[in-house]
Amino acid sequence: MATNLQTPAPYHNNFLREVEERVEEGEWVKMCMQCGVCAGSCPFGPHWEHSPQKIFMMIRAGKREEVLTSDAMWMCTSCYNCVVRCPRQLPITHIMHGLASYAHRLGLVPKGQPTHEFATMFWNNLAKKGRVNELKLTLALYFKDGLVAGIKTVVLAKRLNPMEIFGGHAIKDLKGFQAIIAKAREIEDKKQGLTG
Amino acid sequence: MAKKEYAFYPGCSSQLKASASNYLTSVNSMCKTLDVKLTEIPDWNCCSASIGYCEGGELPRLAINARNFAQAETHLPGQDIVATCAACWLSARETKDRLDGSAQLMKETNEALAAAGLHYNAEVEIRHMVEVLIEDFGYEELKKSMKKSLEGIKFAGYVGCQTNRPFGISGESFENPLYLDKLVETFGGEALTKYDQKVACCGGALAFSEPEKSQKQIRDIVESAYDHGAEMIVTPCPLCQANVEVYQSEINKKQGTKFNMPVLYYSQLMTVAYGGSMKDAGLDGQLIRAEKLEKITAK
Amino acid sequence: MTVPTATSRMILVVGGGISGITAALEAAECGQQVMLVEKTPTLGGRTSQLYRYFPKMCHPSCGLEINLKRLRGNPNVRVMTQTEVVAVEGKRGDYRVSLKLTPRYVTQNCTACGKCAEAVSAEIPDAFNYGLSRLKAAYLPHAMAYPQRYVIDPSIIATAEGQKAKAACPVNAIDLEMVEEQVEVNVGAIVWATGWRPYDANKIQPYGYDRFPNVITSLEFERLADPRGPTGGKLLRPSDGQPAKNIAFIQCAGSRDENHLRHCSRVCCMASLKQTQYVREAGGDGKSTIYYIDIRAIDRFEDFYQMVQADTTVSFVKSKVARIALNEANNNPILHGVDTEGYHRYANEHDLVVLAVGMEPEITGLLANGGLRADIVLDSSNFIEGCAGGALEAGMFGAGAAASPLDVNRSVQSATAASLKAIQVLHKVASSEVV
Amino acid sequence: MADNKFAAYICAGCGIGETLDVKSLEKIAQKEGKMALVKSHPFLCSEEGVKTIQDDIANESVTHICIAACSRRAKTEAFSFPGISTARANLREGVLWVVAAGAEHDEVRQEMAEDYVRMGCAEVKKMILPQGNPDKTQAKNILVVGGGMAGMTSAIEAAEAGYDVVLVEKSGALGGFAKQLWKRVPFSAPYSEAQPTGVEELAARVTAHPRIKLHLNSTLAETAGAPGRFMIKIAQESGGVSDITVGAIVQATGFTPYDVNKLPELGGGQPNVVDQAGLETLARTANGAAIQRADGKVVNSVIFLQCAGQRDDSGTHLSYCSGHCCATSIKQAMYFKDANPDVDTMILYQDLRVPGMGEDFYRSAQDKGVTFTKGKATKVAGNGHGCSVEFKDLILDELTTLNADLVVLATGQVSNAGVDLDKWTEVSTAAESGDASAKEEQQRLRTTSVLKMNYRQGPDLPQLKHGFADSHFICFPYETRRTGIYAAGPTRRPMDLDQAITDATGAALKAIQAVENAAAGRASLPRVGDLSYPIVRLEGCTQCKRCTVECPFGAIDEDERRFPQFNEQRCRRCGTCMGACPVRVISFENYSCDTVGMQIKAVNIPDEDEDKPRILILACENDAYPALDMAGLQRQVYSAYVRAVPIRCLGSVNTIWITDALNSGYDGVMMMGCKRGDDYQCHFVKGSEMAYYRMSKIGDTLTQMGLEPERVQTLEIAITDSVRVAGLINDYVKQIKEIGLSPMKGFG
Repeated sequence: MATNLQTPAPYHNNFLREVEERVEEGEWVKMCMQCGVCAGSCPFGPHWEHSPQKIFMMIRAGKREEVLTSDAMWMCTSCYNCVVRCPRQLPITHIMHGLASYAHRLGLVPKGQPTHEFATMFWNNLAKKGRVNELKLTLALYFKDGLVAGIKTVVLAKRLNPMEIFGGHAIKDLKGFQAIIAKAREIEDKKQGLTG
Repeated sequence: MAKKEYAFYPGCSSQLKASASNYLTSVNSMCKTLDVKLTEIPDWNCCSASIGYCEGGELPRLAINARNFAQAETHLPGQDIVATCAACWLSARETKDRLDGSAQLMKETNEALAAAGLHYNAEVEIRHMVEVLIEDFGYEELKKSMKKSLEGIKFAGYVGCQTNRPFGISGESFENPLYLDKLVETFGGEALTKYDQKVACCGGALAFSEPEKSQKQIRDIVESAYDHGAEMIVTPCPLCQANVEVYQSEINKKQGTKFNMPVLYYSQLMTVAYGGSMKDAGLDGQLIRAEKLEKITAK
Repeated sequence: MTVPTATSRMILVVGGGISGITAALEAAECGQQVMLVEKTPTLGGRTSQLYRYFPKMCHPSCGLEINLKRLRGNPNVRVMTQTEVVAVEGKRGDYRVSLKLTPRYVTQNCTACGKCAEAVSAEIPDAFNYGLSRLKAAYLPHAMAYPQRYVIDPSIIATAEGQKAKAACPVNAIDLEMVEEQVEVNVGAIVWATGWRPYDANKIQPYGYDRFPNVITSLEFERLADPRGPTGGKLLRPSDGQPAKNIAFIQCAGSRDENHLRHCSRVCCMASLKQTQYVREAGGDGKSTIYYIDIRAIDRFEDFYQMVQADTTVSFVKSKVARIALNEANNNPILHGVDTEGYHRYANEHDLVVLAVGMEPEITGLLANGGLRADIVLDSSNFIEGCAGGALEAGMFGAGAAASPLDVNRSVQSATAASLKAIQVLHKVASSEVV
Repeated sequence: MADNKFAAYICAGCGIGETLDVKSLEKIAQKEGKMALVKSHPFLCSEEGVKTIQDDIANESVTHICIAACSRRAKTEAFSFPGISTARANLREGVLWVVAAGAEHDEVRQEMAEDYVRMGCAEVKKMILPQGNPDKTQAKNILVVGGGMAGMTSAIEAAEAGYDVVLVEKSGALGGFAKQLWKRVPFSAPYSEAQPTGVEELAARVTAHPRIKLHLNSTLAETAGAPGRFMIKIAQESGGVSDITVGAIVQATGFTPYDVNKLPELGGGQPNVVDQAGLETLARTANGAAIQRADGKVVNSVIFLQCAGQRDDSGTHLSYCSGHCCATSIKQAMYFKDANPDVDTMILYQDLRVPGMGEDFYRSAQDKGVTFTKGKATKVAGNGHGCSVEFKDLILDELTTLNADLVVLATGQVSNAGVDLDKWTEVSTAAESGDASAKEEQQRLRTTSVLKMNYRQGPDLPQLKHGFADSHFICFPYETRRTGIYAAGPTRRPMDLDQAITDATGAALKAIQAVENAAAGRASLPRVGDLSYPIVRLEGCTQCKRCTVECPFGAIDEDERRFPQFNEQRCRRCGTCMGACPVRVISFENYSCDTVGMQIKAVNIPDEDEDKPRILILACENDAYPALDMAGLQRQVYSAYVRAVPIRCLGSVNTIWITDALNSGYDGVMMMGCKRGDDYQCHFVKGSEMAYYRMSKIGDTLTQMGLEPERVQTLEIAITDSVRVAGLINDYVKQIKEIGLSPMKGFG
């Protein structure tokens, strides 16, 4: 199909189409009836500029730039309140995740979006060894922006072993694990038309 | 009753030497009493939690979860996968639902798994430890092995998000699930009847990236527990446990509160009720000591 | 009790609410023989529990009085209360219907003098007031109950209370030996007018109907407004009996929601608009706020909507309320949500919340006891669409709120139409007129 | 009436025997009530009690009975004696249950009971057993005006029930508006796709039906007569006129879409702007392929503007909502999507109104990719290639302008109900007073009439609101103000096809009922089955025309000498004419100036010094009287000084009753009727209204009699007012005592 990604006409369907085809669970966006229950259910609601229901309306209105650079989806705590209350049973959490991921792939995420950075780091951390090394993750964050996340106390509580920093948890078939990710990525990129 | 066997998916935080290792310890003691055999899924990998979406996208996330299923199917045939971590359980349940519901995704996922010579046959069931306790045993059955009562301790049953939504424990409501309260009462403890933060989100997913915002959540959760007269918080989720426990001191520092509310796992309560030692229950791993529970172990 | 003999030239109407009464009377006044069965002890149904109608603010009991007068004056209708359909066999023009008659323990002799109620001390929840009040276990269902005859609640039959009631009756109208009966009748056509029931508000967990005392349903609110209701017509909070001054009406409580009812229940918007006028008329400084997705005030009801919009005591918020929290200090519900028109977040405290609960077809009984046959077609919300095999073959018809979520006016139209359909069946069977 | 035999039966049950002196009640019935036979019974409604009455009827040839027991609303089955005139004296709900307990009230309680026995006897003395309207009608066939979906449905449904039908259609073919549709919205599960209209199939069945006679290219030239004997002139386009007689009429003349040219601000009249009807035409032409504009361009983007010229509070356009338009636009948007999913289809709405299962249809459209925007269009302008629509997005809270190839305006339904009778009355009054231009206007109006009735009250059905010929009553959607004539479909109320079909089926039943009632000489709603009818002594008539003017149902015409001509089959037995008649020549067999007047006179008025006021209550039998009954049922206590008489309607109250009452020494009169005004609740339309009007005139009479105006009260009492009514009575008694007792006592 000939969707023009650059200049979506207002209230015409091309951006909605783009979302339906390229964003996880994006085909649900059209089913929203603007009741606003998601907006009212989000614990971080007070902090973002666009509620999910508003994001969906913006998508229909063809506001591509504003949607993909919005901080809304980065505020999702995956609490699923919106999902269980939505009268149309939209998988809102996943749509928000999907939009975030899509914005990331297009490089449209505002610089320094903290959740974006943490999320990326988290994935890289797990992709490296197949499991998340909490200590490395937090220390990395520590050096990044001086966050003191009570991590020392956890160490003191002997629940985290500092020796983890050298080596630590890893899966045996790392090669296979990474091959799976690579293959999955390859298929998904093809689907999203992001190859080449 | 006959031994029950499950394919165990501990997850990154519950594995040995990780932040929720005390969860693992208490689960193991609890299972010992209940004669439950947990066998770790060989070479299991991270579920990518709910934060993995950004770089992980859709299919890679599904694929790495499916890898665990494939491993379980091959090495522990016929056994349900049991997760103790809410995030692991949720990611796995979601993956299973999505794959079972979409031939297309199933095909693509198996294409990816093939890269490591694996295949997912959609046979395995995904369950949370709490489901095992409630569905495979039931409160009455669980009570049978009780040695010590938790009498005289007021618990705030903090269910949080991910064991509760979107799937939840069957028969429970999203807004007012009662299973933690029922567990507490089963073992003689007192559960708060009114606890308005019961299903509030602790903001765990954004604890690092949006500390102020998530700490606001945590403050409400702890405050309400105090307001309603709780002495301890009990939870089924390692993320909730870690966040709510770890950040109290920081909130105290920043906001001058005097929080010192122990946050425990249901499995720790049960281990104590089953007569386990402080160590068995992983109470030694608490940042905020649960003295009242420790006393009971000493009895 | 004596059971009238039915013939295949007779129409059976199931359900004694306004749709059933209408279907029965319209046919009877065309000269047809009709049997009207109702499972509760009185005719009247849901409409008799409403205080007023939109948009005229007139009184349902006024229409009930006229209908009961029509009924008393018409020998063509035989009314059987406390009677349920348990099985239907046969075909169009010749149905054999099994009826279950549950005992009232009171005979035709009853003069409604009330002596039994005076004698009895046991109380039961008053179903007519949705349990908001209690009444004696020997009771008249409500002021306009038809038949005007007392009922002895089964709970006291085998007890000393039952004996007290029996002893108190001056005309020996109480028979504690009555037992359940099953009878079979032969009818030519059946009109299902089993009506609706309010959606179970407990299932709408975010609104805490089961947890918060001052969250009630729109049906309960009707009883509060009724001078003959539990509060003598005063709008009082259940928690402390204080007058409610700042009332929230939440639309689509269960309706338009795939977690509950797929359909729109049609009447709720108008019902809430009407109820804001109860608040205004209650005087004082009562205020109403309506939380809605779309206000569905169709045809000339729009005038009523515009009138309410102009009412300074009423405000509108375009929002599906996300959840209700409780102010534990004063039991006030706190509504959390977002006004989607321009996106404004709110946490509004009200002293009473009225849930405009949706309509469910009242057919569970039929489904359970096999009264509803496989050849009756239901839609995705279980409303009765009609018979399988097409309209021309049909001998059974849905009417009123059992057939679709309808307001009273449209229910009556639907019942009148169903009545003619039933008459056609008898006509064709009788005259073998084929068209 | 030599062979009349009167009997009174006094029940001692329900505590009457314990509380009242039944013996003295018997005496009163005998001596004052002049009853030939008087019996009391401990339990009159019992089988055995009823049998005593039946035996007396059989063996003692009793013809008239007065039953002194419970309210006339209770035990009706037990106390119904076919062929016997029966009056009820309300001792239980009316005395026992409302008068305060205790010995100190024994005297007044007994007096009250005695008066009710006197009244019952007095009433039955004057009652005549209604024989039913002697001129029984024959016609049982039904005329349906209008051959659209509703009209065809009424016709086929009546025919299928075995009644002959005459169907008159103005145009040359059946089908009406529905014929213009490409498809219709779904009526049944799964409510997801537009459906074929089925209009051809129905038209074929109607045409083929042996019981249906078709008159195409025809209209009505005149409607005369009454139910069971309507005389109709059918005028063919060709000029011919045929006369037929029918029993009842269904008017299903449909609607006209609101004129888009009245909506220039929304582009009405511009080439690339159509209304929903216009879009249907385009869709029919496309026949399932891509929809093209009139200029042949294939439409790639379309915007539907809901509520175009509707829900308008400015007074410029239609103020109401036509109900079907949201679903219709959804259906039409599907036309585009089904032909080509890439077409941009947007529906701009303020409230999306798809009640019931329409919600599934809405979901289905969203699933097909139809987008919905909550907003309000402010301007539609044509531009080179299409239209630009300026609107406010209410969710995003911003003004936007966007382009589309085509704009569809969802305009409303305007009823084809015919002449507005208010206008008609205005014009014809002017015409009667000789205004020439008014005469012309009257002629012009008459040509726009649908039914061309020769009724005094005008040529068409009364319109309720916004030009629709709807019923005023929630419980009784077919309660027409022109007996035997029923509106169906969008003529009655804005509606979609599904509702129109249901409505038309119901209307067919009511028409059938009307012919059966007329044939049996019975009344229809609300006094169903009433066999009494107004009888007028023309020799006494002064041709004042009040009865003809005030009849709410247009039942009374005037002959050339201006005498009233009663059309009994049109009559609803409310008695408004009886109340209106200054010379009291109108009466019913069982309800007359006498039956009520004698009750009033029968009451024993104590001397002034006894300080026992007597207050007459005239209570509407449908609301106020039941309210009084229920006050009793709830054991509300009210004064024993009142005497209540149930009346058919406040409109039937003849001022003579009031003046007689006051003359004979009553201290006050309470008239209790229904709510009046726009939301009137009177089932005889303006009974309450009339009473207020008439009482406003009685003031002078009162002052002439030297009485205070407060001595006559007119009240609105709802059936739910059982508590309130007791309070009102007690307050009024207090007020009367303050004013002082009537000086008229002893003169009456």
